[in-house]
Amino acid sequence: MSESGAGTGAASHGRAAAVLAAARPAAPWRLGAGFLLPFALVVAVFFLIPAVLTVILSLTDVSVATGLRDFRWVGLENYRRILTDPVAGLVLRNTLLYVGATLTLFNVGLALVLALATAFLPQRWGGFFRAVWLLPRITPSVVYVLMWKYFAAEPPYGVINQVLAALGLPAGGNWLYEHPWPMVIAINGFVGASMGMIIFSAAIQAIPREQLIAAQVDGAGTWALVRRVVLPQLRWPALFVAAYQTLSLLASYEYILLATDGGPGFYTTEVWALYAFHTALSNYFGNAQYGLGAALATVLVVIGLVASVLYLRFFNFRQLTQRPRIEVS
Amino acid sequence: MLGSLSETQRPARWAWLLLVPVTLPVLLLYAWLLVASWSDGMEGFRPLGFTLENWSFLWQPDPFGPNIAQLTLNTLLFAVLVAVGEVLLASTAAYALARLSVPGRRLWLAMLIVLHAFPGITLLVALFLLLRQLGLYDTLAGVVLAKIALELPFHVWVLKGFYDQVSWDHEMAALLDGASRLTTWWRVVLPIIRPGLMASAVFAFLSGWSEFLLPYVLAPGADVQTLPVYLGSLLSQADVARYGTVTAVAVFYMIPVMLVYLFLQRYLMVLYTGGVKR
Amino acid sequence: MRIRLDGVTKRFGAVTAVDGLTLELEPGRLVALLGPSGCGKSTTLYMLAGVLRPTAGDIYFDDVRVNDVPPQRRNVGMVFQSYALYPHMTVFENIAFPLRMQRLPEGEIRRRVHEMAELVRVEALLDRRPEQLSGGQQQRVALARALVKRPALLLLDEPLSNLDAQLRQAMRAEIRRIQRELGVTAVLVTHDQTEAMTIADWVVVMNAGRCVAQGTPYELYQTPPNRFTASFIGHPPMNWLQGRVSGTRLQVDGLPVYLPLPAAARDDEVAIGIRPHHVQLVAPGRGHLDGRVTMIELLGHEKLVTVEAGRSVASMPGGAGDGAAGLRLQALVPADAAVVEGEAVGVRLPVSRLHLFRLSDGSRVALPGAAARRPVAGPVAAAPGDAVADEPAEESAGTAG
Amino acid sequence: MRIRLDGVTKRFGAVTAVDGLTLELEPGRLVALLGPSGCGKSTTLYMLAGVLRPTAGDIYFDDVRVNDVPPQRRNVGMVFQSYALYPHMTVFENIAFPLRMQRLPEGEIRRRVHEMAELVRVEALLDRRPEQLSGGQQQRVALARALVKRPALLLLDEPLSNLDAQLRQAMRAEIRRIQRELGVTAVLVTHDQTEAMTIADWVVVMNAGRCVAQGTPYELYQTPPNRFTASFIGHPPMNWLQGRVSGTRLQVDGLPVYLPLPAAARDDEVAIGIRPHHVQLVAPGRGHLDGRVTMIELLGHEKLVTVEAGRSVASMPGGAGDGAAGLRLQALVPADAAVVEGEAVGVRLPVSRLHLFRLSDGSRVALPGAAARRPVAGPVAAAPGDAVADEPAEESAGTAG
Amino acid sequence: GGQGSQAPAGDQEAGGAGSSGGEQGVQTVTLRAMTIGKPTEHWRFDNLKEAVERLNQKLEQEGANVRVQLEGTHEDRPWDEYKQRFILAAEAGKAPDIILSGHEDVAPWAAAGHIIPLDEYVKDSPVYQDVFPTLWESVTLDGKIWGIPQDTEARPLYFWKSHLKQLGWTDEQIAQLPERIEKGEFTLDDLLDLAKQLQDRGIVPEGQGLWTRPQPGVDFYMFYLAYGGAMQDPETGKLVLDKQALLKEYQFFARARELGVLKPSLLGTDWSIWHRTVTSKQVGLWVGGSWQVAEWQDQYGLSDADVQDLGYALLPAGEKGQPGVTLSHPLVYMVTKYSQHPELAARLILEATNPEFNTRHAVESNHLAIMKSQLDQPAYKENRLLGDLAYMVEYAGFVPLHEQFGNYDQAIYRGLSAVVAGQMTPEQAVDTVVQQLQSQLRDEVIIR
Ligand SMILES: Nc1ncnc2c1ncn2[C@@H]1O[C@H](COP(=O)(O)OP(=O)(O)OP(=O)(O)O)[C@@H](O)[C@H]1O
Ligand SMILES: Nc1ncnc2c1ncn2[C@@H]1O[C@H](COP(=O)(O)OP(=O)(O)OP(=O)(O)O)[C@@H](O)[C@H]1O
Ligand SMILES: [Mg+2]
Ligand SMILES: [Mg+2]
Repeated sequence: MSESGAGTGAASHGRAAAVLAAARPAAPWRLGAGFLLPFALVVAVFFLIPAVLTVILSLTDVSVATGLRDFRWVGLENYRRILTDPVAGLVLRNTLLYVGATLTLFNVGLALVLALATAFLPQRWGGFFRAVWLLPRITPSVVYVLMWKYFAAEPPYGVINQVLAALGLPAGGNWLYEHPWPMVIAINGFVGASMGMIIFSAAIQAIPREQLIAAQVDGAGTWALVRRVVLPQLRWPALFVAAYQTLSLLASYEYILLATDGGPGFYTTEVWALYAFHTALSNYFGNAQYGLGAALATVLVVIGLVASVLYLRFFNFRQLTQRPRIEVS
Repeated sequence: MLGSLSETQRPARWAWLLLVPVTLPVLLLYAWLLVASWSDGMEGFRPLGFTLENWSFLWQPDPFGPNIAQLTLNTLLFAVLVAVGEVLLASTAAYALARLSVPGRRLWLAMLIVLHAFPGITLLVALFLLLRQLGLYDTLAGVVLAKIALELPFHVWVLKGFYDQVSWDHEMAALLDGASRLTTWWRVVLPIIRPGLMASAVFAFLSGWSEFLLPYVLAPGADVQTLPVYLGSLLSQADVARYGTVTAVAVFYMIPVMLVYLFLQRYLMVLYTGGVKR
Repeated sequence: MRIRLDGVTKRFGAVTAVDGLTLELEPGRLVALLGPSGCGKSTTLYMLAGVLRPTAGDIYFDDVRVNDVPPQRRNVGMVFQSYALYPHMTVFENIAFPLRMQRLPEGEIRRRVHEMAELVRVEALLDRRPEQLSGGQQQRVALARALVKRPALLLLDEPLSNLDAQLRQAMRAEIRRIQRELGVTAVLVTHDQTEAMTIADWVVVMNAGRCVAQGTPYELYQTPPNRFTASFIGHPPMNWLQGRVSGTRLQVDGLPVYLPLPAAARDDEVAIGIRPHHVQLVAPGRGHLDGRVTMIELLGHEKLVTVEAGRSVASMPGGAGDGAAGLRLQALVPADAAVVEGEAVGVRLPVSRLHLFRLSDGSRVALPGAAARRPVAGPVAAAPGDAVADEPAEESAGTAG
Repeated sequence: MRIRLDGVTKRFGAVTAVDGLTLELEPGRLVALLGPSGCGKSTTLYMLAGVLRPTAGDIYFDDVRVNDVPPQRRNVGMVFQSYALYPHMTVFENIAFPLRMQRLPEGEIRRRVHEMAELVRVEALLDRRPEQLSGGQQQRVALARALVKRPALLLLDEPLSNLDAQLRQAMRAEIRRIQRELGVTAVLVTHDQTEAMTIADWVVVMNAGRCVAQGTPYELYQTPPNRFTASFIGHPPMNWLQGRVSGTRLQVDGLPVYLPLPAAARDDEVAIGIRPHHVQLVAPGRGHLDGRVTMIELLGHEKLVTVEAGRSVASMPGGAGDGAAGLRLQALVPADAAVVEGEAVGVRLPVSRLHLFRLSDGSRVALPGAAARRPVAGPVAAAPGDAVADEPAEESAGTAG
Repeated sequence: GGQGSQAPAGDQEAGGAGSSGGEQGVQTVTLRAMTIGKPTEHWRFDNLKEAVERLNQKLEQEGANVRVQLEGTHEDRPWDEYKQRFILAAEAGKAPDIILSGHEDVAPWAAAGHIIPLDEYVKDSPVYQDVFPTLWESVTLDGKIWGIPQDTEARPLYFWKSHLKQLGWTDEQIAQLPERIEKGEFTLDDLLDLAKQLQDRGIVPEGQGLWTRPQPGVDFYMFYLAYGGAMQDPETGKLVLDKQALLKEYQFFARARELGVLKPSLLGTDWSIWHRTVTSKQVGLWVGGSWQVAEWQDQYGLSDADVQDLGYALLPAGEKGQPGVTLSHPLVYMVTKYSQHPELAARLILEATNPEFNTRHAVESNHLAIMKSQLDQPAYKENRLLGDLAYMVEYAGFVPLHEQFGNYDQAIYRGLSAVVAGQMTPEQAVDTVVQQLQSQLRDEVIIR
């Protein structure tokens, strides 16, 4: 190919042709592969394989007592145990309540409100509020829950009751005991809101200014601007935050463990992940049953899977992942 | 930013009215924490007495406890490694998934979500089996890689969203200007999505900063015992916890993170626009 | 709506984009804002839209001061230079947006969007998203969006810059028609003078943030009030010479002759402008100066001939050395005129077509009778050439000195 | 570089943006791509740039097939319709970027950037970021960025659309100069025909993704090979009539007369085009048809007069009902011609200025002698009107029927 | 051996013990240990450390050509993480030689093969005779000894003497209460009465007459035991649930709640608030840990006078005539299978197990003696509390050594929470617990 180019063209043309010819049809996959490979490797090895392993382990009776060598295949025994467990239903209901309420009220709802409201403030104040909301996330969970416990505590320790009393309102007892669900949801929600807030804020920032101005000129007030121009462009972040947080919430138990430990009373705030922790993984007394834990986790994954598929449908995943527009490179 | 769209826009009073009440609880929580770290005990907001005792861990290291400075350094190292690793891998992968024609893009993205459904704690044993097999058990590298892997899906998704916002014309222009796709990514696309990178980095750093289970359990011998490990230990046997110290250590622990955030905040919210009609 | 700008200034940090602009726009008029790139046109529109707030000065809509009224309460329609379409909406939704903001019934919205889409010829694209449109298609959608709500004030920032001539003409007519029909005041920013001339009732010429001239298109074209306007308006742009006026005599630097003026003016140094289509090419030696054709550009049915007089002309007494050294003139002649590059030609400058501006401040030297409107007798289809034929009589060139 | 497109097709899903385009661009030429909005011009450029890959067909640079060569190896400079300036870089860095990619020494980069910035007159803006520039300033920076690296192929997608006439002319000349100097092949997309006509060596007219005509600007203007080209090129656009040819006779629908043709053509239904500046306005009753002036648009030194013949003309035998019902013609006359809206006028259609196209396929009906190049005698400055004066002799109108 | 060992580094790590050249011909063996506890419990590690010297002296005397050195950590961690870490290290072959943990871990760890039986090292040692036999029981599984007790504690019933005085009790009556409980003259029902009286007299607020710990823990089994419940079948080693005893336990709590001496929100109260309430004499009677007294003094300002005012006893039995009960949870040292020098490790532990060392640990951290000879230690005797509590070891029961005890515990605790919160009647709660145990443990539990 380069021969013909050099033969026919003038000297300079020949050179250009040679350059072009030397540029062998580029392998478009090369950069993609290079970019994906380290990532794929890390994820596959350190996440995918363990995930698959976990599913496999769920079919065994592996536990501390069996060690990681002497376990037996027990088929679906672990799943049978879950199915016959009289509290599984209750725990599942709790889980749905917990995930649903925390997600809608805080992780997506409040996050959006915060992102929007801070966007409407001067840069400096917006930053201030966002920083404040980031605090719960950077606070060690034990400390964070400790603060809540002090907030919820009965008089004279509890802050909420103290504030209520100062306002002349009737003070109650221990809020964690008397209103376990609102408290559990708030405790998780105040941490969860910051992620959505940051992501939504950045996404709002990315909308070209002129577009927003155009909307104002078109007659859009604040609300219309938000609803019709800003929110629709937050679809990807919203899908992402909703899906991701659903899964995070499904798998999370730490704050509940610390706050109510599933109580008060009979599994009142016990969620699936915490139940898994309690029945299979907590090592306080004796034997952690990894196999059963894996089975409980797998059930959680299945729930998460169903939720994800619904999300992807709902947000029109196909449309959100459009074809690249640069075709040669 | 939305507030200053049009210069004639009146300041958004509703935003204040909304933000102040919902933020108040958080402010109160942390005000309480601050006060508590300097007092003997608390009854509601009322300190029961001022004391420096809680902070004594700074100048009077617990002879049996770990060295705070060393822990802080370890934590920093771990968090930085994790943040750098995550942002690096995620920014490349997300670019490939968002902008390059790689086979199975959608599949990858969907898979990443599904993976996240596994609660971390249940993966511990499997992760252990793997690390042991790879000879990475009890190494800093092993823990960092494991941590990175567990969080990569998150960052890939976040960054993909940002890449999607970049105008194709910018990329095309750079290619035409003689930049390779790699250079284009590095010199043109990355700077444009800098807020996204920063957001990602903040999250990665924060999460690295507060991680303790992985290093503790998977690298028992390596020098990666971190501040949260210490903090956790203060509360381990909760019935004997020294809550005053806990609050003080917590405040101490959060200071650097706050600084990092405030530093990054400047970049976090500045997005480059203009230069293209869209 | 009557719009008044009173000493409006807009600064961005150290940059002054608009500088003490005072203007009054009559209701129902279509006003064109002309000016070089970066002179503050878009900034002015943004202030009218309420997006930018004047740093100083006031803006009145019908005598109401609107400095602080936000855009959404101004009932303004705007086409942005960058289109600013909503990327997440289809073309239909983009156009429908302003109507939805007015909470019109769905049927009404449909009807008006379709009507508008047809008008700007994007009816086949209603389901596409902006990213799937060509530049011109995007611009038309932006136009539709601005017009559909029948605003009280229409702001158009280069609304047609990406359209081909035909489409442009059609759109222009549509804009004009809609604007007339609705009786809205409209401000059009354009770099295209033809556009400005064709559809504007009033033209405002800006430079460096200030208004340097305003008037009807015809006035500004025929009797530009200052040198900037003269050089800015008219295409191809005027040729410029230097000279001096004394009484009724005009001495052009580099020309061996005096030109007689129809009326006396104050003695002064002047800049002399003449439009290319008033420059006549004649046989060498038969014009005011001789030169050589150095470039020919075809412009459809005419061509632009560049003649350099330069050194080929014998050095003249009284001629300023500079001007004489490289005199360069452009003439617009019919496309089929037989001129060839390199050919020697004579150039004639009809004195009635000359525009004189004082060198000191650029203001026009008013000469009664010069470049005034002349009735045309006989068959109406008098070609520009006719004027030339009429004029030699007026010119009695005398030898300079 | 010699560029060849061979049956290039580009589809976006269901939309075919470019449809079997075959072209050959000579090295060193500046080729203008003209066509209505959405006809595939930008898409063609993108394929030349290597950003889009043809769905079918091949692109050759100097006989090397480059379908798969990535943009960065093509040494192409491009001005994007959307500018695509790097928002995070200053103007300086934007312009310097291509040079940095070539790893030139810093001093050299500085020098060339400043040189280029001066050329496009943004030297004062080098430290600003794109968002702080006006539209035209952005466009100039984009131009500088494309030119600075002295590419082998220059692609310009409406590079001047946001500039005022003067600047535009200057830029145009610069582009031309640089392009000539470097000997690069250049492809210019523009909607501005004057631009295309002025600087292009070769014009390609596209419609709906296909090339419908190509040639030198003069050829395309003078003898458009098909109806689409005829109607697209020339500004203001041609007037269109319908009629039929039989031998040497042309019957125009709606006209009571036959027009004699200089040579015989195959009998056929034809579309008849005539450019507005060839339409002559005469006293009522003295032309081929009578009408009334319905609109006058001022275009600088000329004005565009719209005449509607419509029903005021007596119904004619042989005239197609439609054409007769609302005949509408535009004439370009000097700005100072005394025409008033509402006035009755006569219209004359010089037969040598008519363009005939077969209705069936739009192809030109070639008539030796019609609209050919004519030498101009006497003073060079012959006005278009001259032609009219020459012609009445050629026209012997007979009563139709 | 020559100058320096030729053992490859991998071996050192894998074995958890390395050696380095010492004097000519003498090898130094590095043993590693993992211990857990609060800072006050540092002797768990430091006793081992100091025992190194003793051991080395003996080794020298014996003319052995090895010497020992110790590495390791004493950590203050949540138990589950600590154990998780050990287990994984063990699975990776990187376990230390010595691990300290709760005695209940003997069961799973022995089953998994992480630890080795110590009979051959222990049985001949004088230590074997000295340690209370019940404690050996707590580490005996399948007839083998798997660990060496490190400490133990009592979980007494606390009360304020001054409170009782306010009720009109004489000093003598107060002083006799522990004994009456020990002998079974004072039952749980009496306890309820007493709590009620304290409340009714306004000595303590409503709902604070009788408290237990606010979080899960072994304390609650004392009530079960008090009603004659059993937790393990001595023959099969299976877990046992005595429905009757459980019902009685639950009914007791239901009564307490109904009487208003135990507030329904008790379970879940934050520890620090619990401590503060307890130490401010706002609670009448409560079950706590012996080790807590030190902390009350240290953290919650409990004065010496208050300590004097503090009374403690066994938990009363459910029925008259039965002895009082208490539970303890001994911590034990175990030697891992991965130790290359199990004998040295075992000897080191035994060295560390001496009256002097254990006493200083007991005194500093308020734990009870594990050896008879400790009771004669001056330091031990001086400590009134420990002295007073010492007798309890003999009454102490232990939680069973069973792999599934965690689940067993969870079900029972949840049942109790349901009762305390008033969500279920005792009967319902017992039914639920039974169902759950059957589902979770199947034939690993015997329901009686
Ligand atoms: N990504 C896309 N998806 C679908 N259709 C597209 C896409 N890009 C362009 N098109 C369509 O392809 C056709 C050609 O587009 P192109 O941008 O090449 O037009 P153009 O000739 O440059 O027009 P203009 O002068 O208005 O810029 C248009 O009809 C456009 O709507
Ligand atoms: N945000 C800004 N910061 C600094 N300077 C700015 C900013 N916006 C505009 N300018 C400057 O103000 C001047 C006026 O800008 P404007 O956009 O009004 O020009 P324009 O007349 O619309 O030009 P064009 O025809 O090129 O679009 C320009 O010199 C521009 O560089
Ligand atoms: Mg502008
Ligand atoms: Mg285009």
